[in-house]
Amino acid sequence: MATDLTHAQLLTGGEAIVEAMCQIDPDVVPVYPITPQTPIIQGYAKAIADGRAHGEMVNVESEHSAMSAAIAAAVAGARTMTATSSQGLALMAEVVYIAASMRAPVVMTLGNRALSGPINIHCDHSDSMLIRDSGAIQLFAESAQEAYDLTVLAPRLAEHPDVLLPVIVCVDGFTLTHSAEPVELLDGELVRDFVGEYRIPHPLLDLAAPTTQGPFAMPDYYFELRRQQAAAIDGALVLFEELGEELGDLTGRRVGALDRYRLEGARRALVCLGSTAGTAKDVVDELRHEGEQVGLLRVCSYRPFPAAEVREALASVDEVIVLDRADSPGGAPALAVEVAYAAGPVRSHVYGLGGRDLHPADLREVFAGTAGRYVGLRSEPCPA
Amino acid sequence: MATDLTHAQLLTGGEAIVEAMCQIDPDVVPVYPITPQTPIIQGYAKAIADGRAHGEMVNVESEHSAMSAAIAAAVAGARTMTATSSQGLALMAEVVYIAASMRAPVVMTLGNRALSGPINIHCDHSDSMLIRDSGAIQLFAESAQEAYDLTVLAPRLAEHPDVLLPVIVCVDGFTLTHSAEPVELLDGELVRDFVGEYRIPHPLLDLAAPTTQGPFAMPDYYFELRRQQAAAIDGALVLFEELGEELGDLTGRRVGALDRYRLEGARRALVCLGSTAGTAKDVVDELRHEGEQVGLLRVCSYRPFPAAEVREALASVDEVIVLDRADSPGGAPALAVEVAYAAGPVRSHVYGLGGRDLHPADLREVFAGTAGRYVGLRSEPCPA
Amino acid sequence: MSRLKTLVREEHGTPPLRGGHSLCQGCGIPMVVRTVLDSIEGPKVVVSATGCLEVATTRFPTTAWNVPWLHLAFENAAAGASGVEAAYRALRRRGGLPQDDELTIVAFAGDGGTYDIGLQALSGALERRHKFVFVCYDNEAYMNTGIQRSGATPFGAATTTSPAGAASFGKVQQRKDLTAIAAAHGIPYVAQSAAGPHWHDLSVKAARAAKADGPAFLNALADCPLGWGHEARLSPSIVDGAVESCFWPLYEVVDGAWRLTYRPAEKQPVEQWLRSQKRFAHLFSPAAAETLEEIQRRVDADWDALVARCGG
Amino acid sequence: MSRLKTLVREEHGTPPLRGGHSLCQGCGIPMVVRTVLDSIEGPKVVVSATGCLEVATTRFPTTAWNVPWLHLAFENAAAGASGVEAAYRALRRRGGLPQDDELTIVAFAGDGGTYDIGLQALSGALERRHKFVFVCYDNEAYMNTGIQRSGATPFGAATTTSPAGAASFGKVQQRKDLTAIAAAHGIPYVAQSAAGPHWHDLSVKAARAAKADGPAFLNALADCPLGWGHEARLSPSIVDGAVESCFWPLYEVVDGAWRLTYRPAEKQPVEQWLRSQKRFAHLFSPAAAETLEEIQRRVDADWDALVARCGG
Amino acid sequence: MGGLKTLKTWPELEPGGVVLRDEAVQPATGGWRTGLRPDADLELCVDCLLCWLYCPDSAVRLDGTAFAGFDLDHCKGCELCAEVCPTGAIEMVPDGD
Amino acid sequence: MGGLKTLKTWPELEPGGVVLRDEAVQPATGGWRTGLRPDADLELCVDCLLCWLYCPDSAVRLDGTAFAGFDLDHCKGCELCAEVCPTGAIEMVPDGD
Amino acid sequence: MKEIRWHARAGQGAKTAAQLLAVALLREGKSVQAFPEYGPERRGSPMRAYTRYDGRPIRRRDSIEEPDAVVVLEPSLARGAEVTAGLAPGGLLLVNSAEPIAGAVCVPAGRIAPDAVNLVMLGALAACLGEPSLEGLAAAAAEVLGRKADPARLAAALEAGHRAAREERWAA
Amino acid sequence: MKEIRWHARAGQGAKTAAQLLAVALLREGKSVQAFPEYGPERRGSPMRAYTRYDGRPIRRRDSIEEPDAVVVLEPSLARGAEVTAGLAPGGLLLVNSAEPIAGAVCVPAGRIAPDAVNLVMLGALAACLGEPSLEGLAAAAAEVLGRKADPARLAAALEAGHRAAREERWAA
Ligand SMILES: Cc1ncc(C[n+]2csc(CCOP(=O)(O)OP(=O)(O)O)c2C)c(N)n1
Ligand SMILES: Cc1ncc(C[n+]2csc(CCOP(=O)(O)OP(=O)(O)O)c2C)c(N)n1
Ligand code: SF4
Ligand code: SF4
Ligand code: SF4
Ligand code: SF4
Ligand code: SF4
Ligand code: SF4
Ligand SMILES: [Mg+2]
Ligand SMILES: [Mg+2]
Repeated sequence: MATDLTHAQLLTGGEAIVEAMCQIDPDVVPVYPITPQTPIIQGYAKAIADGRAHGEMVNVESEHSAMSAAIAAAVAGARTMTATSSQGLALMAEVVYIAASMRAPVVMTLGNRALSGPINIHCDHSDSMLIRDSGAIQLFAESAQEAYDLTVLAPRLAEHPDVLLPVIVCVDGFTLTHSAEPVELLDGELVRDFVGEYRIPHPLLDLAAPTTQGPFAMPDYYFELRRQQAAAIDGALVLFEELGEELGDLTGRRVGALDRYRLEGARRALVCLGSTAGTAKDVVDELRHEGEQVGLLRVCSYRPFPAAEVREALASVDEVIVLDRADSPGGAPALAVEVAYAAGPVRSHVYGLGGRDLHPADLREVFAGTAGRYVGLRSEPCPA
Repeated sequence: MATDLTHAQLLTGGEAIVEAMCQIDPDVVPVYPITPQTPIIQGYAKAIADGRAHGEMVNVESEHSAMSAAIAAAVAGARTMTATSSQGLALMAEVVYIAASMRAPVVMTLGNRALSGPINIHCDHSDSMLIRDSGAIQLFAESAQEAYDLTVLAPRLAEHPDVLLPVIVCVDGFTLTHSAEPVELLDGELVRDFVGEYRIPHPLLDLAAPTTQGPFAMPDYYFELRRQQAAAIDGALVLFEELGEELGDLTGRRVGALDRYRLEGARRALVCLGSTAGTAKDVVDELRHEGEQVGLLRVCSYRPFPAAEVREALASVDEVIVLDRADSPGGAPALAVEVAYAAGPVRSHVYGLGGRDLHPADLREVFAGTAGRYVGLRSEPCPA
Repeated sequence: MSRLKTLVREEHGTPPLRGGHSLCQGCGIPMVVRTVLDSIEGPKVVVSATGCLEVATTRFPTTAWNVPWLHLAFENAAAGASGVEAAYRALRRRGGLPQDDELTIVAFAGDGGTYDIGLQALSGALERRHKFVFVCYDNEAYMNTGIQRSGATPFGAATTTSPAGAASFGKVQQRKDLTAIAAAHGIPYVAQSAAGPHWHDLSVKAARAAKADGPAFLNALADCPLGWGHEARLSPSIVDGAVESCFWPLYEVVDGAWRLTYRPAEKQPVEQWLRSQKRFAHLFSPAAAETLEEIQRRVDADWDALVARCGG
Repeated sequence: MSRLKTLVREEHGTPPLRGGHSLCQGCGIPMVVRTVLDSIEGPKVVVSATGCLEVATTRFPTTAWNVPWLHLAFENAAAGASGVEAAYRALRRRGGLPQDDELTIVAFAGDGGTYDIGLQALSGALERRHKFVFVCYDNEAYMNTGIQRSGATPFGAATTTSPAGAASFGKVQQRKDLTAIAAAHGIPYVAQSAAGPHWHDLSVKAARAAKADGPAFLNALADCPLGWGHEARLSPSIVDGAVESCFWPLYEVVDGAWRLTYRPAEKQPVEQWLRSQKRFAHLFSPAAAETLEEIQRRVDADWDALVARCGG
Repeated sequence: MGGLKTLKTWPELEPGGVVLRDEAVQPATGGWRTGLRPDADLELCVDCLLCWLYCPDSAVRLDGTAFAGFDLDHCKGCELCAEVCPTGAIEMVPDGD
Repeated sequence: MGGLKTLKTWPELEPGGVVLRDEAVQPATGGWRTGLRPDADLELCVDCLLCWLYCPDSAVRLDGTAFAGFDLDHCKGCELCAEVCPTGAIEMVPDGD
Repeated sequence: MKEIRWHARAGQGAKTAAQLLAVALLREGKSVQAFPEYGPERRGSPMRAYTRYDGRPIRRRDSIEEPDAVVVLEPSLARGAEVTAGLAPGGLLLVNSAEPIAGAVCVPAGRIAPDAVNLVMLGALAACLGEPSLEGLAAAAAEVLGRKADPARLAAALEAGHRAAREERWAA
Repeated sequence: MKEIRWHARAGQGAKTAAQLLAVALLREGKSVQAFPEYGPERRGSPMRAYTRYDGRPIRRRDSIEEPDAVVVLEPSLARGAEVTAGLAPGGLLLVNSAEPIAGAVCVPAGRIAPDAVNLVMLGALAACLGEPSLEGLAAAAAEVLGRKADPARLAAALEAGHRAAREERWAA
């Protein structure tokens, strides 16, 4: 942190996101409560009650309806935001795919939380991974500050005419949503200017030019429409970097697809998502200090996944170590396989499910190669 | 086909599965209709109406309830089967995870169909891929015959005390569910003996030993319970092979985790799931005949994924080519990354979305390296 | 002007749903759709649930819809309508849309998308009091997927998931009374109607629904020749049979007040109506005589209860 | 024997729900759960929806349940109960279970898991006529996640998603009348009751529900001191206030016949009841006077309609 | 599906598969008729428009509020119009004619 | 979470996390009391059992159908029993005593 | 390998005919597949079904785009470009039609047996292909439809078609 | 880096105290984090909150298991093993208690200001840690709670705690 934070506010990630929502001031916000997303929707409800926000908050009866109403509002012509977690995301999974395929630029906060069962309210990334094929953009925040920055950026990315896709800002449940940290907010006016007006090519409510939205497609066209969608998300990568720079000019901070931390000359590199990167940076510093050539690659843009950049970032590394905060029972973990595909042989670990913590000591073992496949689990034998 | 099929029956995959269901005669069958699963549930309903099956068919009001009722029945102590497709699977996704984590040995047919949007009723594997982290076992059939064989085998695998997981038999929609092929059925008595009695360690309806099923787990135990589940599905791999042999002794046919087709001395190998393998085998034969050293690895057990066996099967191959029948917009396709992780650098193609056909000519191009990333798509440029 | 002519005028040459779709010959759905939409003045936006109507009218890249039309999935027509309505309110408030000409949002779903998988989204939207008209075209089964039983399928009807056979007599449960369920939500307008010869009733109700100060629910019986098993050209008389036998009464509930909108001169025996449709054919075996009586008894009881509710 | 003593006897020393759970001090849910279960004779299996009751009684590896208990998720208690019931029927038929001692399957869900996200599964289970008792413990908000508004939250109540503030007066919609909605399903037994001083009414109804020939639905008001904003020890008087003001009438619907089971000697003004809870505190500002009147008007109208429905 | 190649490619499609009413071409469904088509005797017609109201395929043409024949490109030959015509003005006749 | 290491490992758990009632240990919640605990004057008690009925923590002990004191390991001190006792037999007293 | 495409309207029995052909060939030792094509169209709309058979095991599961023979059950469909699409120049076009059609073998199945057009055309097809045997077809029909219909009548329809095609081919 | 753990009952203001400490330290140029711990327990149950601060940027986001100081707002919790778990031998244990407890610094916050136990203990903690300044704490309290409470009263509670702890430490 190069900047002086003395005058920053102490905000939880949830509170910081509420501030961003008030500044963006979306038209429609359909939501259904679930821990750890609740501070966000409650904060937003309070902001409306206090006259600080002016959207239509639609308190739906389930997350399936939350996303359905969000898609409808977005394609109707209204800027739309929502938020959820875990079971909520699972229940709306069907419609998240539909949001992406209908090119509805809905912005959603995901307070990452473990999927049931057993039921658990704490952080892991299994919810994000469930919808990794949905076509929605997923950006992982490392800090409350970044949660704010990404939320401010999200509408621009979502609504760009070449993108028109849902953008999900993934924020580690509790670790970020409920922890207070110093956060610098932009001036509200500045945010409004940055975000601009909501514009989509064919609003349903354009009564003068009737459209049919959500048609049935047979094998003669389905593939083409899916391909178009894939092109849109692939194109979002460059755009994200550009918007990151544009926003960076306002904030003095940088957000981007990858966060390369001390990878110069690194012989071993860790790859991970989200708030764990902060802890990992500390460990990298320590090990570097001890003379070990290690580094970290944090993936912020998990979808679209910057495969070429990952390959290049890891090109001169001897060993790539991927940390997944979600398991794929009977298969290999999601981030690990993605990186393997991008960069060659990797070692994989699973950690942190259901809110289990990851400690510096664990990470030392990971780097040393003495950790089991499941880091933080009791009595997991070391690899042979 | 070594056997003489003259006396086989001409059955669609759907009909063959109905025959298997009548022979297994499950206790409870909660279902909700969706194309292309409908022939299965209609056939089963007719079988009950005709007195050929005796289960409780529960015509629920949505797929979320279908899987919920199925889990409840299975943990209560009743053998339970169900079936779905596409949006149905998406709507029940939340509870498929819960089925696996509660170790409910539900057997389900999945008539593979593309996920919306756009809405489409034809085959691809996006529905299977949506739940690839759920912890449920997924076995892909190549033919109607194999759909029958796997359905007969499924309860044994699901209910094995070391497994206790849902088993999903994946059957390509229309291509297998609605196409008639020769199918040899086992004698009903034989199937009943093979399948045996339903037994689980702690049935909810054991009133003498009250249990609490589906508890809340904090970070102190969640990870352990997930790890246990991962061990169960990993262990299912060997068991599947063993059961495949046991069933093979009755049928004279073989089912197993991998189907290695002319891989001896192959320099290039294709990897895929499901009915496409049949077409690919024809092409392999043709190319071999033309002197090309090619082979095919069909993955039947997609979950658990036989990573070590895949690695070994592809060890001496120069080029591995993976065909995915589902796209991961903004990421790499699911089977490709899985194989990459298992076996080193691969080339990937996406084909067949929304029922688009794959022709021998396409496959020649794939082998030749002249196909685009999306095979079968109009005007997809060739790789540079 | 006669009501029918006002419908014609509302279309001004452009039917909201045009020909070229792939619904069956003689399908009863389009008449419901056009009668409802033509009876509502001003601009309209349609939201559809998955089902025959949706699948058969929007095969990409074609469309049979002349009005703005939205489909998301099977279970969420009411949620989609909620989103459109919220967007409309927000944009109007911000001055982003024309301020005259009140827009009407009409959702169409089959019985499956209303009684069963779409009920929760509907109930939530009614509770939140979004201003929209939800129309269930009730053809008493999941037709799009091949005639499976739904919560609306009548007792005794054979469907592909409640087939008649040696060990069964068709559906074993009574149908859900969805109109009453909607009425229990305390919304300003609820009505039950039918297409065919009762188009006038349907038209009047659609107009009232659109003018209600909040959500309105219309349950319209729509004939499905394929699923019910009869010749397409007999549709009008078969829909009529449902009404004249009091199997499907026509009534409305305005701000909680129940009112019959049609009372058959003479109640027809339900057997007559059943006999006209193959889905009930198995009930005319001697073994099923009791089932037939049971059906008549239930129709009578329900009718009496309804009449009482409507003030006798 | 007095009814209370029969409850004691049904427990024979082992309460279905034991101490050691982590529900709030003075939470109103356990009394509903124990009164219902103790009033039903014979073996019972419980299915719970996600919510305070579930989360706070089953932290792995502990359990507060002495009866077999199942939880799947938030929205599917009724679907889970359907599955258990189907399994029970199938196994009994096959001789796989004892043939005496009819088992009762009881589902518990909060208002969120009943009025809102669990409504569809409930409605479907009622339509299919599974034999089970569904009990909604209605504390009028999503309490487990921190007091968000639900379909059951009364008009005007402040919750964290319908807060009171400069630009708002709490929830703007009326509550869904779920008991009436359940009754519209035409099931054999539906009742509305409350814990606290009306435990006797609840107990009698639970026993009747279990004996019904098909599905039964019980809607029991359960106090939440945290969410309603009052001292725990005042719960009995506050639940009583809801009943005595006719905000929460006690009645039952047996095979379609509506009957009041309690009629307050003198209807208390609802204001008194509202005043006892922080969630309504903002209504006692001068600016909200109209809202208060509106609430009283609505309570009166609903009560009159109910009395009429119950035959005056 | 040999004809597939002549259809539009993905960059040519509207985002999300939105169909613009003004550009969409409706398929002809006249080919669904199985030998019979409706034919009206204008002498008998009283412009009640019941045929218009009932036609599931919006295949009855109007001229203002007067009956103006059938759109045989879309008429599927269901016979409903003939059934409901109060004056018997509509008859089903062999399609070739 | 230093104490985590002493808890069971995954092979020791029942499949699916099923909790066997007969083996489960219930946590003590007596520590939730904030200074006051219920205390009964048996002289005044008429065994009406309303305290038993109302107690959210099943913390009223019975002997057959007679009141038999409190389970202070689980009583959270909510005061409901004292509130509903018709004879005033129950009083909240400082917890230390 | 031989591939047949059937054109009809939904409900006219093309799916059944495609399957009966497959059963009869199966009993003669052939490897077979039979499948219809599905879309959002309903009762009354044109539809297609397919039969594929070979002396060697069939494993491919792609669709049929260049059939060896096309059979049209519904006369009104016979003149569309759809029916000849993909049909090789020398390929067989067999139509239910009382009138002759250029390039097609026409059998007046609607006149021969209005209730069993599909069987008549199936018999005719067998005659044109030279396989399967009439007896085999009759047995297949009895096996599949026997519970619903009189086997003798089924056989008669098949035979009538067989004969008509033989005569027509002679004539041509 | 310094790590503080707060013990209290839900509703006693530990979360607020943890945050106020963080705000005051932030204003003095420190890097800070403040977070509570969440579980299925409800009103009345024991809970914990945490504050972490450092002169250098804090990036780690793991939980705090070996705090440098433990503050107990609820006297009845003071004797449980939970409060000392992970506390290093020389670590600070600061308890709201009118009675002395071995090894602990005790401040009778409940007696000093029953409505503001958390602020009294926060003041006391600052005295023990030597940071942040009382003025800084008062400013933080005014910033965070100023709209709901009288800043002067907040400052008074903080100060009373500060003084009490200073006296107690002298005495010890
Ligand atoms: C979640 C989900 N489940 C199932 C389906 C399959 N499905 C599509 S339409 C339909 C039936 C529709 O029935 P109804 O609503 O009555 O409309 P109808 O077809 O009768 O017009 C079904 C079961 C689906 N599309 N989505
Ligand atoms: C699909 C889904 N959405 C949201 C949640 C989060 N959630 C769990 S319990 C609950 C509220 C429960 O409210 P209610 O049913 O009234 O029970 P109560 O908490 O009041 O006892 C919510 C919103 C969830 N678990 N699953
Ligand atoms: S199946 Fe029935 S409802 Fe569907 S299009 Fe055909 S006639 Fe209409
Ligand atoms: S929040 Fe309310 S309902 Fe939940 S445990 Fe506490 S008192 Fe009971
Ligand atoms: S026959 Fe049917 S489709 Fe044709 S015009 Fe008449 S009503 Fe319309
Ligand atoms: S129904 Fe007959 S009379 Fe009426 S407009 Fe049509 S053709 Fe003319
Ligand atoms: S104080 Fe509360 S918890 Fe304790 S015994 Fe009395 S009622 Fe039960
Ligand atoms: S409430 Fe009072 S009188 Fe009744 S049993 Fe309890 S202590 Fe005795
Ligand atoms: Mg229907
Ligand atoms: Mg509640």
